[in-house]
Amino acid sequence: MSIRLTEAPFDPGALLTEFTKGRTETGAVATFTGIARAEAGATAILELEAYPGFTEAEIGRIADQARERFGLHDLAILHRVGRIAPGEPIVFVAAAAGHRRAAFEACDFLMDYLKSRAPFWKKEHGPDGERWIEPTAQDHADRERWG
Amino acid sequence: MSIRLTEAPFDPGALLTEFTKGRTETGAVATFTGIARAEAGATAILELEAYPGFTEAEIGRIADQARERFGLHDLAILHRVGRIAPGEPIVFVAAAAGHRRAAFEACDFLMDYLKSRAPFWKKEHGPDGERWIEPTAQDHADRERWG
Amino acid sequence: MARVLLFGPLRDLAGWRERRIAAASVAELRSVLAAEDADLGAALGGKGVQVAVDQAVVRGDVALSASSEVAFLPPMSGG
Amino acid sequence: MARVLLFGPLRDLAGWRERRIAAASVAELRSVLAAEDADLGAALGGKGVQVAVDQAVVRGDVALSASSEVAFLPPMSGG
Repeated sequence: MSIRLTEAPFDPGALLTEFTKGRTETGAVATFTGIARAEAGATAILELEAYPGFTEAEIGRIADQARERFGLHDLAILHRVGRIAPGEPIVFVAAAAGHRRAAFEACDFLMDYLKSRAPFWKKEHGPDGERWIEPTAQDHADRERWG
Repeated sequence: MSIRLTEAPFDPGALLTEFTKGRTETGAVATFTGIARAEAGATAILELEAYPGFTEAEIGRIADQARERFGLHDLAILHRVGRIAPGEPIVFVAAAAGHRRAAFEACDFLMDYLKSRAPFWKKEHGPDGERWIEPTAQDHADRERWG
Repeated sequence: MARVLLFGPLRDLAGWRERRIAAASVAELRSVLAAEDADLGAALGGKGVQVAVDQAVVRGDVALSASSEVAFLPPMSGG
Repeated sequence: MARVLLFGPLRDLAGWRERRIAAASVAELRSVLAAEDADLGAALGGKGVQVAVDQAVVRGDVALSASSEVAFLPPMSGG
């Protein structure tokens, strides 16, 4: 299991290559990549702040829940912090399981947590200045699906 | 939109790198990679047969449905044919959408179709000889979730 | 001479994958194949076996030309 | 001297991210900060602001040592 933060841009494909290598009993790997949207020019730069150590540990607790709940063989999470330009990946989640339903649901579950509850603070720098973002009502509703 | 069959082993990561490149308005990319399982030694080799031309066209019809139904920005499907060894990827599906729920559901939908209805014929070569495989009851039930 | 293709278990049963066979219709083609190999003839009419002419699935009888491609598709396994 | 960390909007409000401040408890630390900057003091007690001591979330008052790390965590944005 790998949970990491990075200040540098990353290639989700390189992570998937690494994650799938040598798996002879896994059957199913699902991934999710979140990409910073330009919102047709409205968002110039996204700034993500984490609390190093604390943030990885909190994500790790949810990752342990996901492993248990979905019977995962493995999972990997990489999250950007710092200043992120439109088109750059923000987050990559991969889940390996015996069957595809578990792998899909684990990614979905982890993303719902990451989008609404993970210890990040997010600021948008746009043409009208900067503003701190909070999770949307939809983000909260998504997370509540999992009980 | 890309729908291809290949007789050669492939790296799902390389496909994801290509698929995510230059997407400034997409937001969400979900993928699924299906990997041949060794089944603890019971399956030595999987052999997948397609009807070239017909198979891609049939998958394309479902891919068009998925684009419409989930409002996808793009999708890619690569499917192995021929002899596949344990640990080798069989299928890669990627869906790009504005938001993560649509991307996840599109991959899930496409995989349910590919596992139960796509024009492939599948044979397992194991220690006790070879046998043709049909979709499981679970595969059919999975597909029926989508109406 | 239509180009005839067999897939999956039908190919194993027949012992061939592709042949050229003279037939003016799918029905005539079925008769020719059944006369040669009764087991194959029965299998081609089996449950869930579809026929595609020029890569489009057809039902019932269809006329064939010399350049037709006829494929017998047993129940699909999925990928 | 506890190490005090502010995150997200709290950092922008205070104009600093990290300082060393002498305080024997979280309650005393809150008083020190409120005495310096009433707006910050109010924000630290705002809805949804959590406190972590040595990277574990705590509720109510907690004693601090010279090596404690105290973080004020405003409502999280998610990633």
